[in-house]
Amino acid sequence: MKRLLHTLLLPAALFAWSASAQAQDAQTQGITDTEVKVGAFGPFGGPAYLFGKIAMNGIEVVFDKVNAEGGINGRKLVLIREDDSCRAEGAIAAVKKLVYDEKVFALIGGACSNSTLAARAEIEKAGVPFILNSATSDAITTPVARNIFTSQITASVESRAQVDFAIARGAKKIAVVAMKDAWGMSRYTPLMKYLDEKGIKLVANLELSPDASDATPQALQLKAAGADAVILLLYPKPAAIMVRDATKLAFDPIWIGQSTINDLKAFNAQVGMPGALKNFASITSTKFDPSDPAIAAWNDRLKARFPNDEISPFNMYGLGSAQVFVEALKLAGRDLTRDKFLAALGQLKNFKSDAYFGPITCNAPTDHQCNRTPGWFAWKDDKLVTLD
Amino acid sequence: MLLRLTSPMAAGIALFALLFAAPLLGANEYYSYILNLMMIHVIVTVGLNLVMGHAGQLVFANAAIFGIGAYGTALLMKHFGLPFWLCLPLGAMLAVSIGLALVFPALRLSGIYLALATLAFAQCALWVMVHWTPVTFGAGGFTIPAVSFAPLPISPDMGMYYLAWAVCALLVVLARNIVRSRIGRAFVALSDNEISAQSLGIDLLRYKAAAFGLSSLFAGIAGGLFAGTLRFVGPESFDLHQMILQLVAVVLGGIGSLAGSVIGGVLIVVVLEFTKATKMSVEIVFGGLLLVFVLFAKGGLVVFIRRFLPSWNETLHASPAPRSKAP
Amino acid sequence: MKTQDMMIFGYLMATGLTTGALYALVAIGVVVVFRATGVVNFAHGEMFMIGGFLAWTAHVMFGLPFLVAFAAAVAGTFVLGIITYQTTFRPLASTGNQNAILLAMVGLSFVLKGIARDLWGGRGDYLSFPPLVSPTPVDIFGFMIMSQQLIVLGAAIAVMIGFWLFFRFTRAGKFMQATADNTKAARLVGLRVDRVFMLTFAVGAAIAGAAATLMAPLTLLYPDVGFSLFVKGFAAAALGGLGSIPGAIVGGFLLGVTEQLSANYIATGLQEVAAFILIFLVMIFIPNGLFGTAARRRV
Amino acid sequence: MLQVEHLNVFYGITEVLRDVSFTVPQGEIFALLGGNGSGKTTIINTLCGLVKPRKGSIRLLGQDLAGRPCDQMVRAGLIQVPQGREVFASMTVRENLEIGAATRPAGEIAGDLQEMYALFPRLREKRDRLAGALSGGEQQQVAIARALMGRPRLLLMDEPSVGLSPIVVEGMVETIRDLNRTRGLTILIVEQNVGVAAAVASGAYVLKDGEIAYSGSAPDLIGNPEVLASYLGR
Repeated sequence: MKRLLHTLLLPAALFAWSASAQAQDAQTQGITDTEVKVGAFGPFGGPAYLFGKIAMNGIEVVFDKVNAEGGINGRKLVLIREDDSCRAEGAIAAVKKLVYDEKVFALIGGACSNSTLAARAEIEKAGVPFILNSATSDAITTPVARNIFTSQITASVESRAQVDFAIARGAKKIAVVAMKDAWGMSRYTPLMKYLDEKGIKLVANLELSPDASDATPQALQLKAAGADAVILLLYPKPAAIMVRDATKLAFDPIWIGQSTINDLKAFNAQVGMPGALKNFASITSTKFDPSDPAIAAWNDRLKARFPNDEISPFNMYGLGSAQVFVEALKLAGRDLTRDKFLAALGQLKNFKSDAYFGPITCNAPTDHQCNRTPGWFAWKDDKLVTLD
Repeated sequence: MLLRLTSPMAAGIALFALLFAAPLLGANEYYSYILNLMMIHVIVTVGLNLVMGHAGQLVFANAAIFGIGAYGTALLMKHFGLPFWLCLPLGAMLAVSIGLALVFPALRLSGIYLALATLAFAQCALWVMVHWTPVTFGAGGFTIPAVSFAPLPISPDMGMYYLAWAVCALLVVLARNIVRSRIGRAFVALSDNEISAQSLGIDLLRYKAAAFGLSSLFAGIAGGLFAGTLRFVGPESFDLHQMILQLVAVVLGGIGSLAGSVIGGVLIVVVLEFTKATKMSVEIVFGGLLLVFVLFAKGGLVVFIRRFLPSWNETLHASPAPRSKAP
Repeated sequence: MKTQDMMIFGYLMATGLTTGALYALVAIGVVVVFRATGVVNFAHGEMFMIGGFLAWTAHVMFGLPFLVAFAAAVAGTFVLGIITYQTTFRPLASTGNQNAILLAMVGLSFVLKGIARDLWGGRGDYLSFPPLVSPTPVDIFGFMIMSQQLIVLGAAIAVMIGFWLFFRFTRAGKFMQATADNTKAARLVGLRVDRVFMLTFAVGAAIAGAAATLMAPLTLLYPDVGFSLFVKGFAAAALGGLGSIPGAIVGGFLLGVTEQLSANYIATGLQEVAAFILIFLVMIFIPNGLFGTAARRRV
Repeated sequence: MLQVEHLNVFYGITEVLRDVSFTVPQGEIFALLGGNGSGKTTIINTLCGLVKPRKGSIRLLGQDLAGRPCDQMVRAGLIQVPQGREVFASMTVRENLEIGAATRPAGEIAGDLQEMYALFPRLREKRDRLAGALSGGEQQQVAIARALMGRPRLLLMDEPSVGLSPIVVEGMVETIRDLNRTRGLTILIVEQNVGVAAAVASGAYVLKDGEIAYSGSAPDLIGNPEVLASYLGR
């Protein structure tokens, strides 16, 4: 029995020893004089690959450009990608692999809210700097973890902006149509909270499945409730069906989308009804649509590097976060450690990237949500226009 | 106690010895985590094989039962602040009670009907996880605190690892004894032919309940360990992807083989990591494995092992031809 | 208020019937295969999905006329049905092990989904398919109905009639029916039963391909569309007794209407789960479907 | 007409027919008799291709057909009227008959159909009824007519009297004789009902445990109490 106890305690003792050894290396893990290893995790396939693989392509072209220009302080940036399949167990595995096996210096990524949230404890424990670039759930960055920052607009910022937009447009009867999946709930909860704060009572609070091919009941209920503004917590496909079926009933309130509906040209085609988008506005965290000449140079790099992947607004998610990373790395200086990097990142002020709509400002240690400026897009005369 | 040191058993002991030693021999946290997932999948696969292989009942709800075990365990911790060691068995009991409810369709249905009815049940269970927000925290899932193993001086991760190790070893031994017992033989009779099984005096209700209860117990415990290891529970962990993972594990190792279940449980985790690392499509790899093994290697990998290791003397209980009865 | 309630009910019924027609088409494909072979083609949804993508490729990518796209989808899924038969049913049928056949089909369905994702998945999350007719809704007795929905309803009925004629008047149709009725006797009169089974799988899949092309403008296309439609189709088929084509049609309409009504009058969240609840309840309590075995008579 | 030589059939590892040889001459009715499990049905099923023999030959008009699949046997002219009728229950009488001609070009069917109606007037009356809704005797007529639609050279009948009332059996015996007499059809009939066999057959074989135990003319054989006692269990 005594021996058994010893055998049981041995691994614990060893583990404690190895953990302390790790802590010493951790500060400079993944750094040599010539390179910095950076890990990215997100889905490579499946419905959410846009937030994973496509965003990573954006990171990659920024790193390529930096490397072509000689790197940062003489160090080339090496991106190591891991597939998390958008699943909790996958994200934990990916993070552990990147941190303990690949021994990266920092992480960029996090595509799906649930899987990234699941990996948060692991990231926090490992102390590895992490810049979140796609998932919008607030729970990943609040409460604040010392080493976790986001360069993406969070769900609560967007939800508040949606409500404010409705009020600013004079809406009196606001309704919500939401998906009740992980993504939808991460927005729905802060939205309800904010509506409560504002004392706004919804005239209709409806659900639509991501797989829905019909939204007539929802459209009828919205119309019956006389909603003048409808907040959509929906992916583009159900949103398109919602707008289509409402238009069919000659019901056209102010539609208020959010950042997943960021390709309004494709969205207009999915709705497939002329004029359906005349009262439609959507949030964007990025500045440009893919066809904008202002980012032509980046698009050319993307096309050259990833000829098989289409240029997408989601490339911008990776691009912006990578630029934030590069900026913080520059500021952290030559004698790079994780602490120095985190300090530099935490003090970013008004950093203007090529991708994000607004500037990036991190207020460490109280607030690690560094992007608070949503932009508004609309579709006018077959063109994307920015609203003020 | 007399142990006949047969080949599958020797291999099993060696495997568990290796699993015990792996963290001591310097497996980093990533590998420990992967090994931990392996042990959890071994438990699930052994349980699923009892009902699917030995008793010949095609159940597509096992991923959901696994999820119910995880939710049960984690929700009890979250809502009532109960300790993990208490929540794990309670969560498993919840999984068993819901798994037992599936006996009633199973008494009337078999084959394709049972498979699709249980698949529908699984999707309903997922829907409840997503929509019963006040209790399940909805689609966004929820986190639970790290499981403390105080007063043992062992980190939560290592604690979960060795807990999974001990539970897995225990359940594999339990399954071995069940397979060799009267219950195990009754399962096989059931899978061969329900009507003749009845005429042999086998009580259908009791043994189907035993098969479903046992597989749910295994899945429920595995779910609790899964929740404790991940410290996060969300509905998408228990969807169709999880279902095909479990089906592949059973078929890959060998339908109706305990050793095969252990092999299958270990291998799917390896294959999954390999697939992701090589950027292959998880769907094509796992769907393809299922298709290829069902078509060309019906007995699974244990058949190959038996061919090359004459001392591999496990009796297989693959049901030869469970025909679907009309509903 | 009364008239508005009537109005809402009318809309729900109209939409329920159009989506129901689609479910019925999917269900017919499931039933055709089930009647002949006694197995449910688990990969049926993937036939639908790939049919839709084939039509999209022909119509949107290559700009071919809609009818050509329709033919391409039907032909493509016909071949896919043969592949399904060859890879799952034929090698395992002689063992009589239905569990193995079903597992093989589950495997195949994942493989097809993965292939579709590789081929068509990397173009954004959903592909849109332009409607065939003017997107302006038409006014029928005061109801605004999308022309596309009317087209779907009409085309679905046309496809149903087409298949009825096929089974009623063609030799191939009768051979399929005879094989479904009594496989041993079919063999004894000299039918090549394996060929008939293959044809059955192919025809079942082709129906899915036709349905997909009609529905693509309404459902939009993505690799996961197959499973959810398979579930709807299977629920409709189960409701009708699995072995009956009229049962499948009625089941499809019932499911379409039930979804709409439960979404409107109970909770919108029920829309996605109604089919599953229905399957579970029908399988347990009325496994012979609403029409019992009596409905197993002819198509 | 039909020559079967050294036929061996196995189910798995069990030998169910051992070195069976027999002949059926053109234009005759022969009977295969035997108790349960003697292998009668296996012979019929081997003749029509449902079961593959391991060894031996099946010659119809000199052509060896052993091991061919069902459809080729039917095309060659070996057509079975199965035990228990096995009609297509959910299809009409007419459709049943049409499918009986599955191996023949569609254009040739109409004449044969009229011929069948002439042969079985009941079937004309009930041609649009579902076969499953007919009486046992009528179903037996459907089964026979369906087999005839395939234009058999040798008609195989597996226990045609099972499950039918004595009066119906009598009518059926008449039909069988009639088919033989007026159309010159060669028939091999498997029976447990010795009376039926005696009434129609000219020659007979008795099977026991998968072997031909006795052969001879039907009246001889059936008049022989020893044969009846030892082989047919009477």
